[in-house]
Amino acid sequence: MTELIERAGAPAGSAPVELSMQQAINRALRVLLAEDPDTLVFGEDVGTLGGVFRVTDGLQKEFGDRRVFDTPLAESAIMGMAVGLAMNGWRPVPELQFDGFAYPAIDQIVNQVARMNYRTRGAAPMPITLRLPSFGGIQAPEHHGESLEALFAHTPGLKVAAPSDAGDAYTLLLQSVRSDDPVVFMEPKARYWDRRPVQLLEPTTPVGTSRIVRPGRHATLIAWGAMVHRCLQVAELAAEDGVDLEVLDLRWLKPIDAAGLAASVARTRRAVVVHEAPLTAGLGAEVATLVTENCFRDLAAPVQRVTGFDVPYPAGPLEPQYLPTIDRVLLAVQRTLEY
Amino acid sequence: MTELIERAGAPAGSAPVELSMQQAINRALRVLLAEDPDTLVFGEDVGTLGGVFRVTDGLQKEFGDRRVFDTPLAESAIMGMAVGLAMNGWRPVPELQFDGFAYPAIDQIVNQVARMNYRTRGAAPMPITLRLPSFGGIQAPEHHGESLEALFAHTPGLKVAAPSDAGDAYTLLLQSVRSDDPVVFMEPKARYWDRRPVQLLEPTTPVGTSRIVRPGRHATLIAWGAMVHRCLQVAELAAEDGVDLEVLDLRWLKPIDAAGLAASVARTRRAVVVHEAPLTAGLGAEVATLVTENCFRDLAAPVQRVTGFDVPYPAGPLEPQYLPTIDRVLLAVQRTLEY
Amino acid sequence: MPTHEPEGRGSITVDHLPPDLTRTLYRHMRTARDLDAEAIALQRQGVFPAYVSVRGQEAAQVASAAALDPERDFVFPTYREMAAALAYGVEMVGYMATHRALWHGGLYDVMASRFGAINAVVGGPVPHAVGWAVGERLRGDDGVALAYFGDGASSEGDVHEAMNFAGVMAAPVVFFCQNNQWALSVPNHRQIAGGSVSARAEGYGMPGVLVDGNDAGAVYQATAEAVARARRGGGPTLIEALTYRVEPHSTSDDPTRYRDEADAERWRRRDPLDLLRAALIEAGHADEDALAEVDAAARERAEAIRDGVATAPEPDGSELFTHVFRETTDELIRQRRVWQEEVEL
Amino acid sequence: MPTHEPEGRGSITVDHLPPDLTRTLYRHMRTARDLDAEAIALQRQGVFPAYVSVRGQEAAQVASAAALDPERDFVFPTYREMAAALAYGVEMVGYMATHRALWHGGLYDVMASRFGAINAVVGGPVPHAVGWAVGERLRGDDGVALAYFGDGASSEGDVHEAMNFAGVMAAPVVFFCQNNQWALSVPNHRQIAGGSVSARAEGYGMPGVLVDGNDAGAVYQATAEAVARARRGGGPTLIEALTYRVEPHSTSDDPTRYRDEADAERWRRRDPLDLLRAALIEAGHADEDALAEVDAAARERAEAIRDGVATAPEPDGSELFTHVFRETTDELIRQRRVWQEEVEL
Ligand SMILES: Cc1ncc(C[n+]2csc(CCOP(=O)(O)OP(=O)(O)O)c2C)c(N)n1
Ligand SMILES: Cc1ncc(C[n+]2csc(CCOP(=O)(O)OP(=O)(O)O)c2C)c(N)n1
Ligand SMILES: [Mg+2]
Ligand SMILES: [Mg+2]
Repeated sequence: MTELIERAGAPAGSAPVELSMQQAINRALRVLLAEDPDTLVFGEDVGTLGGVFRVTDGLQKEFGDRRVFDTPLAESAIMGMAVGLAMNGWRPVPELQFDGFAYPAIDQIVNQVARMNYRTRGAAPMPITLRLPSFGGIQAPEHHGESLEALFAHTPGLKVAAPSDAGDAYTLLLQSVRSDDPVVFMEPKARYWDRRPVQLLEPTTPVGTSRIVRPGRHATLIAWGAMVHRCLQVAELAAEDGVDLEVLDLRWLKPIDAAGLAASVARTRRAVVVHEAPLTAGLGAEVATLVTENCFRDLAAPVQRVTGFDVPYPAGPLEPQYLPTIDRVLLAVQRTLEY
Repeated sequence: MTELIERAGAPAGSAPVELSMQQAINRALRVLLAEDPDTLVFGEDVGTLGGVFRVTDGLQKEFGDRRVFDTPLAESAIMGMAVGLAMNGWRPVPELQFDGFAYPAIDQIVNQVARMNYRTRGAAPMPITLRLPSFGGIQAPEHHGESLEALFAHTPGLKVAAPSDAGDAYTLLLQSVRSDDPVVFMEPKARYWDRRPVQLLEPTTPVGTSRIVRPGRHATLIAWGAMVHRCLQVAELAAEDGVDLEVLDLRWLKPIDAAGLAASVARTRRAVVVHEAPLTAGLGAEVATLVTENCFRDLAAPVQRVTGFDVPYPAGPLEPQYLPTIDRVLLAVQRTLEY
Repeated sequence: MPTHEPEGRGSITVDHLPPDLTRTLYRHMRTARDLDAEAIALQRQGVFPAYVSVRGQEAAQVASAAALDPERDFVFPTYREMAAALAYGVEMVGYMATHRALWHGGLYDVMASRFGAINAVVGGPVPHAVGWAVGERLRGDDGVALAYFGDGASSEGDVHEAMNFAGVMAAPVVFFCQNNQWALSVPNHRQIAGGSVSARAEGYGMPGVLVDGNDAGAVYQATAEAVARARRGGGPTLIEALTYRVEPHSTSDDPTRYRDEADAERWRRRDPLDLLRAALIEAGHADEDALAEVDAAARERAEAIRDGVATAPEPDGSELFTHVFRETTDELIRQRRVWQEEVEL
Repeated sequence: MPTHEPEGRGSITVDHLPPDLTRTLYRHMRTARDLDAEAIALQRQGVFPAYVSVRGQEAAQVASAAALDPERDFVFPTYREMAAALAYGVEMVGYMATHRALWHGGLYDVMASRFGAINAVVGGPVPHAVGWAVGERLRGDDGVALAYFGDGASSEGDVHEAMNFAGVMAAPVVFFCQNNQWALSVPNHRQIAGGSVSARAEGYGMPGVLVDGNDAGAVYQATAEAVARARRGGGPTLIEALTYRVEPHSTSDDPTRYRDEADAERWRRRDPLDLLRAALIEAGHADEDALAEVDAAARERAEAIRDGVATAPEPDGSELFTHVFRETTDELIRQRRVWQEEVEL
């Protein structure tokens, strides 16, 4: 199911516009609010302020404070309210302000949102998309740089998306909100301000489709969110040394595109998975295991993991030493090539 | 660091006593409360009632309602209170009544308990042991059969233990509570009532030591909690067909005994990891990845995973079909042998 | 601080209510009582793995549910609202199926019943009621959400967050606390700071009502007022119905470990069904003969439900995979094949 | 329902307090004010990635912290308690280090200071205060815990759970809410059902006190009473100090997007430092000359702290691994090697 970046959406009618990811997500929310009067956007500071990252900027003005509204400061109630709204026929798009503040809402997310369709045998679906500014890299205060994807991916009943650039954020958000299943939409904060010409494309590939953002022959780098950009940097450096790296943007962290992973690694015979979350029991283990299960005979080396360390997310000057650096990824590439 | 079951503790002075796991844990709590006046046991219904599984039975009578007490029904406050008690020099041993009701406390566990030592650069250690009746197999109501080990193991700053039998539960609990690091102690509910002669042994091996509960040559079954017993059943059946399976009881789910895993699989060249939690991003992925990283050249087949399905934990009659069955494990053994 | 002694110890009155309503209340309470007894028997016979009794709480549940309109309102229950479900018109074989562990949330149609799935997370469904109610106001409709919860649940953060949200958003929701004085083994005085759940209401700027939970007429009245206020845009109300859990917490529980059974006995004597029966006769709403007929019909219905649930088919194992998502995934299809492979062994 | 208009708009009095105390309050408030300005400047210079100002809240913080005994009590702060830390005697270079992002919890010694680590989880540390206080009573000691939190935090479930625990266990804790009327962009009326945080206290059976948060004398008095009550076994108190966040939420915030700056201006004119200065002179506790000396000393200290934090060394990368556990693990040792390997590239 893997596709090349050029085919990530269609129709490619519209001309590219220069947008940051934060603006592209804002555009997607506008489209969604306009196309479906049942769609609601709410959370802490998303209304009047337009969100701490301005992702919801202008939405309240455009769609009114019935459709876009601020809530009191309580994450569990925000997600609990989303459940009740969904049961009353709405399509909630709540935001939790930062990754680390999803924890107070985990009970509602895991025990309620993820299970209500199952519990009611399909009578009460949960077409909820939780927008969660995620991951690190912006030297923010504590709890503002966390990577919760392993937890969400492990939770039956949730789907999980994590875009890596502005265009794909637009397309994936359309797809997530229109889905009748609950989706955790993890927005890489570190890429919010990255401006580039993007095409605003409708989703055309199924939920769970990864994409090759750089084809290559010698090894596959697998990543999501901001680490895709890092892997592209690595690939460029490696190319200078004649090492031709493929970069696979997973996009969907649940369901995972096992077939897409296998197709790439079957060709390259080597894989490095890169993520910001701590190593142990991170999603990299799942990716490595899937790749190994499907490409056991093809693999020339064990899948390498380059991840955050098993330590709490650190403050400012230590952050760049915690996150997978270009050097660490290059070392892993070298290890897999020399294995 | 792996050891044979006979060497799981020492001194083996005391004669074996016939005990259920629930009684063995009760014994351990008695020892701990008696040896350290700073140790406190608290939670929902642990005092007067003695716990819904009677694990804390008689403790309040013996140690008084200052040392062993009931709290109001609020999991987050229970763990938050544990943090404050630890900062005031106590050694808290809170219970959360069931695995699924740890979710309301996850914020305190992840954002506070696990980080306080780090945040304070060692000034405020958290010698907290969270006792959590865990896993399924008892046909209980919803949220009473969950396996949260992947979440805990992924959380920097936590250690995680999961005993598989009465004797080891005793030893591991002594070790956990005496540790100055926070430990999540996952008690397999399905084994609570399993009575057998046990030796009550002091811990002698370091935190993070696994054990071989059945030596074998043809493949290693890796499990924890109630699934160890299941694997032993599988091994006995397989033995009838001349297949000699090793069973490794992980015991510590964080830190994981990577060396012990590697030593076993280097010998058997084949591994099957078995757990109750859903497949995707379960701890089985970490175990499989560690084994593959360390035994890549030795492995004759990809590590097989036999796990719960990626579905919410089901009710009564579906439970046995959700949990790894003997047949499913046997099929996996066959797959790895025939690979 | 309201006292927790049962008020109006002697008798209750239903003079303020129409006779057909009070007879209906009686019928539901009687049926619930019988069904409760059947359920306990089924548990003893091993048909139910466990059961949570509603005995003694029938007035609190039936009279509150009866004050709602099942055509436009919505109920968010916990795991102990059998009598409310019955009064609200939920299909009861499907409801009781949860106690046979056939399906966690129950097998009734949650959306058609306008009665949420049985929910085992103490406090968890309370914010759902607020969300539903907010959604109702956003659409300009006039339905009211009612959330049941216990005295123990009042300690959970979710209940506080929900009440605050409801207050700020003036949501049409009734927070209905059945204070049965026990949260498993923990009594009110070790659970509720200040001693009263309804006293919390003022801090959220909403009316708080403490009502005798064993007085069906009083419960009906209090709930009807709260529902009417919510319906006309007056916002949320917190009702605390003071009652008593005369049975063990569940069939797995042994209350002799933590309470004096004399206390329970005192409350058993103040049985809500007896009180209502006497009040019906006193008010001339029914005579002994008419009630005997109702009793017989109730018994029959309870037995029919019992038989229905005892013989209901077990769900097929494939249902493990059917309801996880609206749009399933390749991975789940693959796992279903793994499951199938084993079934076919 | 208490009004949210600043009370005693004109002036305040400190006649009820000893002169050395009021001079100390002034000194701390003045120092905090100067340090706050230095911090904002450091942020503009790029030395701090961000900063959260305490301007306008100095009376609420300094006077409440001053009512505690740093030898036996314990403070549980949020991320906006710089003035409280200063008044309580925390080593301020270590405190301010958090704003340079040198270490999340701050670099002061939490246990020696008896002032908890800076905590960014809104509401999260409030139950810690209760646990600490319960522990104090269990040991038979007489320390009091004080938890700071904001108006926004009052919506979090943890704050409710903590208050309920404290009430049930009669824990010696003071819940100190600085109601600065804004939780980032959300004003009180969309945050607090019922309009007042202190009004919640009654529902937990504890005293609730609404105090003018810009009146240092009143804050001191209210806190001292609450601390004394807690110390003598009288249980918890909830204090709401009404003040105003005259600055943006943080240096990253743009309040023009959500509030009328005229409102902030009105509160800026009711500056707690000006009020206290006037009251000191009025009460004869100090004259202009003495205050000028204090002002100069405050400025000097603020500058010294600023210089200290601006030049403090960055932690070594190896500290990533040092404090995760008391007893480290093989896996962490291995990961530290991976880190080292890269450093040595
Ligand atoms: C969040 C959560 N914590 C713990 C439990 C376990 N538990 C089930 S019922 C119960 C007591 C509930 O008491 P109350 O709210 O008064 O309801 P009642 O059982 O009296 O109807 C407990 C602790 C649970 N189901 N959910
Ligand atoms: C649990 C949690 N949710 C969200 C945030 C993001 N956040 C930081 S400060 C803030 C507003 C807090 O308002 P208040 O409690 O009134 O404190 P103040 O900033 O006014 O001092 C928010 C929403 C957080 N830090 N923690
Ligand atoms: Mg109760
Ligand atoms: Mg505020």
